[in-house]
Amino acid sequence: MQDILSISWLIPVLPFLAFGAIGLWLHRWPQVSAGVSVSAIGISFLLSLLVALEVFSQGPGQVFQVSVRWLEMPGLKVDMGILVDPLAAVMLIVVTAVALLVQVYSLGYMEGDPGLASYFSYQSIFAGSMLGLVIANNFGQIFVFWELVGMCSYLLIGFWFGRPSARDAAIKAFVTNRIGDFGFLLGILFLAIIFGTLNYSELAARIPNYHNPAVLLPISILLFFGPVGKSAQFPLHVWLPDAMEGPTPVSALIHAATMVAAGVYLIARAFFIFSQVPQVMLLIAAVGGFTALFAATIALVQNDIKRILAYSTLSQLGYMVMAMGVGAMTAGIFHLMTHAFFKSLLFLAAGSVIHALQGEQDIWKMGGLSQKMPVTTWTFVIGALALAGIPPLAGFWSKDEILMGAYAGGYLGLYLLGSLVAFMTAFYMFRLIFTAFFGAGAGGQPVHESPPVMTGPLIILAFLSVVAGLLGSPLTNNVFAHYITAPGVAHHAASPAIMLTSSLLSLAGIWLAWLIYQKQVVRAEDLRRRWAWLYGLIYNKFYIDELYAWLRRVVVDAGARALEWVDLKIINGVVNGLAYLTGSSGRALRYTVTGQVQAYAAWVVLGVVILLLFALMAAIAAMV
Amino acid sequence: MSYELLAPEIAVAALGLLVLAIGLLLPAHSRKAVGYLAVLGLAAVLVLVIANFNREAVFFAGVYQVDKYTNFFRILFLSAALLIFMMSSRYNHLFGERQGEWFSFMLFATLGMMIMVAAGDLITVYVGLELMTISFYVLSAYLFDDRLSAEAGLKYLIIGALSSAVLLFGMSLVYASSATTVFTEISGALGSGPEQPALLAGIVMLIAGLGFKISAVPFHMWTPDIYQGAPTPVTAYLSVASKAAAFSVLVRLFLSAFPGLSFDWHLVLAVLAALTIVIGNLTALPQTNVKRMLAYSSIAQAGYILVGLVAANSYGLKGLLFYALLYVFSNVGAFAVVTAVEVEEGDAELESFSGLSRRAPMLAAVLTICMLSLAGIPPLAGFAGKFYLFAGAIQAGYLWLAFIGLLMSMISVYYYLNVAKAMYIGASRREERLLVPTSVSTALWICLLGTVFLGVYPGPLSGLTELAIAIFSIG
Amino acid sequence: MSDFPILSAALLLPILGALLIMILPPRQESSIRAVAAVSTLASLLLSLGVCFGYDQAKGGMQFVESIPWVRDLGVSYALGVDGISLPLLLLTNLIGFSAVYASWHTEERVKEFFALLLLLISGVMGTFVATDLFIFFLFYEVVVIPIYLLVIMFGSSKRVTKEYAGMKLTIYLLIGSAFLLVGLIALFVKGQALLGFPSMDIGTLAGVDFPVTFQIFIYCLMAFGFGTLLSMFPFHAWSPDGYAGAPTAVSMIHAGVLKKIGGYGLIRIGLLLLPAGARYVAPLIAILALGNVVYAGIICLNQRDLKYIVGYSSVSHMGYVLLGIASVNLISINGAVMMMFAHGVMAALFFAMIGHLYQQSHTRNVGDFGGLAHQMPRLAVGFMLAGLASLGLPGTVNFIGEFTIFVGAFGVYNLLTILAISGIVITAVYILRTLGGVLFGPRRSEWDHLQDLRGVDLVPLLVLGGAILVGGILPFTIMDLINSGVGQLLVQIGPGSVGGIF
Amino acid sequence: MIGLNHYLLLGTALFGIGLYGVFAKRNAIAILMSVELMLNAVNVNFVAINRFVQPAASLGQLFAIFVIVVAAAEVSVGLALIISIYRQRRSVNLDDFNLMKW
Amino acid sequence: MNLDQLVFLAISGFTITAALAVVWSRNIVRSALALILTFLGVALTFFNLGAGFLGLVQILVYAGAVAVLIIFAIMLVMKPDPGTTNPTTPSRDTHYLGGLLAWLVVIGLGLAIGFTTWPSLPAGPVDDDAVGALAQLLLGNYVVAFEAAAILLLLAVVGAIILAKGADKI
Repeated sequence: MQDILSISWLIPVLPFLAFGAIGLWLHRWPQVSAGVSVSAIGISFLLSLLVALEVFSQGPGQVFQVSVRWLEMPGLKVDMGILVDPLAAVMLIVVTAVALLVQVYSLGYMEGDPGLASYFSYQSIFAGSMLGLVIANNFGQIFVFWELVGMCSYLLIGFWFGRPSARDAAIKAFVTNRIGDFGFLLGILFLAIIFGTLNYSELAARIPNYHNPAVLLPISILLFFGPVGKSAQFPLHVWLPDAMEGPTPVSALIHAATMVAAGVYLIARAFFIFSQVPQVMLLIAAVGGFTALFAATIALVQNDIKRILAYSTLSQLGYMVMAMGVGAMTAGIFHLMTHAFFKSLLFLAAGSVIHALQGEQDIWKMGGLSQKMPVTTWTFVIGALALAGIPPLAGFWSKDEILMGAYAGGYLGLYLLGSLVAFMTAFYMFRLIFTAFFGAGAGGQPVHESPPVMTGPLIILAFLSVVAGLLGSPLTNNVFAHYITAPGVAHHAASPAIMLTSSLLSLAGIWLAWLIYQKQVVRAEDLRRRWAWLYGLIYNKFYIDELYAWLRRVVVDAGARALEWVDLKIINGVVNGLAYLTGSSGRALRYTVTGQVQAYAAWVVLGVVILLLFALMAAIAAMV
Repeated sequence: MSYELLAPEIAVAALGLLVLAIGLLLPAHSRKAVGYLAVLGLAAVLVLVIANFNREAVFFAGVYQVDKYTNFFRILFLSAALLIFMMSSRYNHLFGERQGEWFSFMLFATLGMMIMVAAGDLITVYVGLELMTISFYVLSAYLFDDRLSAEAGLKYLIIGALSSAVLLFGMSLVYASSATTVFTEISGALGSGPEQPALLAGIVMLIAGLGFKISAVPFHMWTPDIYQGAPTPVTAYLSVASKAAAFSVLVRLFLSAFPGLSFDWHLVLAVLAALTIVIGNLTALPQTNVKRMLAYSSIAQAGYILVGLVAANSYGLKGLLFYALLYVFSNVGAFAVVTAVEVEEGDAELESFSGLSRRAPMLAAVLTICMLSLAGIPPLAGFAGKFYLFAGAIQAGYLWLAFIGLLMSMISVYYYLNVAKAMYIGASRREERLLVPTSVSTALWICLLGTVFLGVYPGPLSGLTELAIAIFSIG
Repeated sequence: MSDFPILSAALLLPILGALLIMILPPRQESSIRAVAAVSTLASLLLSLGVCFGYDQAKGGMQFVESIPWVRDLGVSYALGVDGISLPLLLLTNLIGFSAVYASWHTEERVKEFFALLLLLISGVMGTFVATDLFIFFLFYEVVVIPIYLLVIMFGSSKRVTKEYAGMKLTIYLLIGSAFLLVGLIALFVKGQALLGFPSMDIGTLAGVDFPVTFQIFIYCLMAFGFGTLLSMFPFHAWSPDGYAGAPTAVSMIHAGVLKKIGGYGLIRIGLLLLPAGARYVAPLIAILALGNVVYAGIICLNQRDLKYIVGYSSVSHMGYVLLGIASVNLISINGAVMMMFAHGVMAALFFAMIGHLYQQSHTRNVGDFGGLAHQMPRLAVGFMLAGLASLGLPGTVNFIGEFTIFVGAFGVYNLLTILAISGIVITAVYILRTLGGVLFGPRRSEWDHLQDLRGVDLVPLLVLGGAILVGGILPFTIMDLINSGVGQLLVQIGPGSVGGIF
Repeated sequence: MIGLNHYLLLGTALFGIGLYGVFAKRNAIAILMSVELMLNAVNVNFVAINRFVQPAASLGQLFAIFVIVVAAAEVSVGLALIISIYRQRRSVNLDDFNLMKW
Repeated sequence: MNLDQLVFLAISGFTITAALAVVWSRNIVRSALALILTFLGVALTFFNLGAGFLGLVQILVYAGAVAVLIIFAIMLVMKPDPGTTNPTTPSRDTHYLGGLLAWLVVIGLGLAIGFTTWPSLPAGPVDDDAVGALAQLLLGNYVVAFEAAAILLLLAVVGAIILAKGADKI
């Protein structure tokens, strides 16, 4: 079965081929394009399954690695390679599965869109890039696909390019990612310079023995820039909520499996570096934890169904990153996986709602959907429950592992923070559900359940959201942690006490939401009015976007204007000034030619006089 | 002594007299024919010189020297005259019935130059120079009803006579210091050691006197006026040939009469060259009359050529000769176009060239290419010439001069391109095509091909210059 | 066939084409275009043939031709290619070929246009294949005048008039070349003194051990001359104005290849002949390079005219090339050469697209456009490809260049490189803003009449876009070639460390 | 004892006076006359040098003869030019002759 | 003061005075007459230097031909009021500048000459057959110059005629 591993390079390549075929040739037939795209990712999914089976059958610690020469010169070697180990295998499955389902769903969601062919080609390249990133065996390659993922998100977020907001969101996403990539690239350069290789296994062999551990500090901080951008951690989180401007399936893809997962995955991949530097680990945990709380806070007050989900993603990403930081890498990845399933489920279900409501996204304008769209509603509820961490759904197990990791790692503060976030999560999710699905019907428009091509993926994802968590639960003897591990990763058996507390907190959140939004014990409106300034602050996302916009306007754009002024007035001014000087000295000299022949004669004689003077001086100098 | 080597001078003199006589004899309306005679005669003399290029002889104890150096310049003068005769075929109508005399004066000027280059003695140099100069006084004023032409003639005469006097005074001091006027004997008589003040004064006055002819700054002020006022073919000849003649004398003078001078005449000439290049180019910038612009440009060109003498080494002198010859092609080519336009439009203002590329693409192309060659843009001849000149200068340690020279030559592109701009994008006053007679277009083609060929493949000419400067003992 | 002078043939074909065009009657516009297309295509095919025929294992100068030319100057008509010049030769022909198609719709004075264009292409090509200083310089300046004429005859006047732009460009470059020429002549003279015989052969002069102070002095001259051509900060002022004034084909060739002569010269002449000087001055160059990257990049943020954006951005990108050159090591110089190739195809593609747009809309102001992807999807693809390449996206050849330069430079100038890498963020901002402004947003009906790329218009997109992607996806195809050249060059100049000037 | 220096100084003085005339006069003919003074000064030099430095050969005198011949030719051409320009402008004042300048 | 010096001083004084009269006179006719006197003074100098033939030539050519030519020309272009026919330059600057420059040249040349030690002083014996020697040179080593001078004279004559005749008959 080694064979299957050696053709695992096909997993990322197939979607790329689909992209190429659609882009160059098939785009004239949108349906064919869609078919090709779905088939490609479907085959990739099957291959991933086979690969995963093979990997897991070999047992933990087995790494399959092949490289081909890509960019090589003495002193620099970037290969294109594949590295398949349990971590990669899990990610492959998650990515291909979610991508496949999203694409299938898109067949229904995007039906009739004039840009269908492009849409599927972007989907393909997005999936391909992500898979390439997952399967990469060195930092050079991961950077290549890392950037490509960024580009794809740009294309997909801006898919409805006719909308200025979509355009701006796409640009924002790309640029924000670029800022992270800037640091990431520097980190990679450091690695290349100091260790002379970018290959994971070679680095892993060298780094623990490196004689000067101090250099690892800047390297790992710089490397962490990448995840901060890509996984939308504070302060580079601003692009993610705006990324809602893309079609909803795209949001599902970005938020669940591709884009944002890349950052977490990178931390896991480079865990052998990060784990060498405790300070950075602390930093990672702190950033993750802060993001989790920060985003959850914002999610409490949002009205847009997708935005709520977006902030929840931010918050959950914070969770994962925090997990990495506290050393619970396994838990982080586990949460990544479960989150991928239920978050894509939530987005797709939300998409189904939006689709049915002709683009309406405000939860206050929804309501009473549970009767009209039962499948959507109940899958959404399953997803929300999973997200809220209600046992025995997937989210419960993964979240608990993270909390356990924090607690056991001695990060009591982070543990408390995580628990608080769990409570908030449950609250805002059920605020959404009670309002949008169970509240009074807002409009009288006819609403129909989505077609099977859309509900099918919802059901599958709902199923996965229910069962995926079992892989990491004591029920399966923590099979997940058995395979997904790394040196320095502590794994802690789940503690019943923590499980209980977190479950209770989640339930409390749901209960509170029920009280406020279903029973209307207190009117949300009153709360809002009473805490108007706080509400305003949170609702406006703590004015971070405005701060950045202000910075851009005041620092960047004004700097650009200032430098342009310098260029036009000073640099060009010097050039033009020299030209002018030359020209005017010409004009000045011109007027020495007066037309008076005697003046000419005077010049001649003046020349003679000067020459005579020179001759006399020379003669005197020769004599003395 | 093989006196047949003097045949070119004799032939040109005879041709001049013949043309003069025939011009007077022929009826007024058919005097154009003397042009053909002059062209054919000159061509024959040119062939004669080329055929005897390698034959050398020293006449009259060094007073008159026919060597490869002489022959090189003879070829230069003769071909310049030939090209100008060809390109002026339509312009000559302006001279009316005095065409015959015009040709003969041009031939006498040529004779004067040929005597100058061959002369190995101050007296002969002086007489040759005056023969040339006085011919030019008359030629400059040859457009009799033209106020500018007469003014040009008078100005040229006054300032020319003044500089002749300066030159003569210098010669007298040199003569006083060495008791001889023959170059080869001067170098023997001076010996070594520090020079007497009178000798140095004499030398600088020689520089000043000849500097007038090459229009080196500050002896250059006459140039634009005379070039603008004189009939265009005369201007062309004045700019290429009389300048080359003066250079040929300067080189022979400094390298065979004053070879061992401890006085740093290189520095003097270097300063003059730098001034000439800078002022010539700068003053050309604001000009709006193409003829006058070319006059200033020719001042600058003289500066470049002078660099070769400053260096006074193999590359420098080769460059000097090379440049002097390519200058014939490039400058005559440029003036040929100016002549053609002037005949058509009546003046040489920049507006008259506007839109020329549509009316006469050939003329526009030739003028552009010739001017670019003057600016030293490869692959045209001017570049190769400048390369030699400045290689010489740098070899002799005059890096600063090379800097100034090359920098200014790039600045000069500005005013050349202004003309090109007018020709290529300007709107022309008239639309009909500008017809060019065969003789003129032949001259244009020769200039064009010469300019391009010498730039692309400078090898043969540089070989020739190497032979020509072999008579001087230089490093 | 091994004796066939393939380089000369590639070099002379466009000249022959130009001569042929000159004798064609002006009315025969389609024949004129055909001649231009065929001669550039033939040249492109020949240079591809050279690429495939080049023996990388052997390395060094190959396809050498040498004919003694001017004996007393030691000049030979000597051509040859190695791993450094070959990509640039290919680049020239790719762009030259595309430029012919990008200007297919030229209506006025077609004859002059294509004749000058072909001369220009030949001239640029010549600089890359010449192995003799004299011949190199000859070709170097041959290109200036055709460009001037093309700009004033076919250019456009926006912020500055085309006359001003053309003259500024010409004089600026010529003044730079004056310094260069002084340096070259001094090199020649000194070389003659040390060798005992005159030689302009780059290979021969490379064997001469010039005194260090001499090297430093001459390298400064070269850095000014070539730096001006490469639009090194602060000598870049000609570049944006020049591109803005120039017609499409000229912008393509100028930004695409002509600038690269500067970088090529700094490597081939500056580094090979004057290694000590190059290393001494390198830190200064690196600082100026940072000026390019950051300064020009930031200015881009405030540009509205598409050509100015690409103009300033090309100034910015040249900073990377300079940084690579200034780092003087194998990786960085490999990267610099790669970057030159990459920027060449990218900038040419950009200008081709802008040209297509401008030709129909007569405006280049970003604010005037919007949503063009609705009407012109293919043009949008071209713009996107060029834009993404410009910001160094992996998968495009530009990424390879930038990445390699960063790796090479990082070990030499830590801080400078970090600052220079910030350029990738700046680039992303202005490129994305531009693309967004032009292509995306609501459909604007006033541009409904615009024709998308079709027929021959697609040639530049396919050729240049293909080059961008092939080089980006399979970088070893080009990089191995470059490495074979740069490796030998670095062996020749021997080891050493940069610095000294500060 | 009168030596070469004295004669040369005489020549110099004449030369200077001629030079002054060239600058100071307006009439073109007067300027021609001044130039003649300068040429005569040179002739004085030549003959004196011939006498004191090289009495045996007559190079100086020969030179002087050529100068005289050339000067005569120059004067005749010059006067003809003056007459010709006088016919056009009714003036021989050099100040009036500045149609071409700058 | 011996005779030599006295004669020299007398002739020099005469010549220089006459020359100054040429440039100082306000009447062009007087200037021309003074010019003739100057020519004569120079001729006397030549005689004094033992160059009798040259003195004669000087008188013939200059005092005779040239002066007459000049006077003819003066009469052709004469203005009615002879007192203002030979004005000095109106611009004071040119005037003074010219004077200054002339002085500078004189001083410079005078210094150069004064500081020079000449090869063979005092005067040697005078060649008896100066004319013969001159003829030898003219038709011997300097025959080219001689012929050129002949052509020059022809040229001058033809040129002068053409110029003086002007454009009347075109």
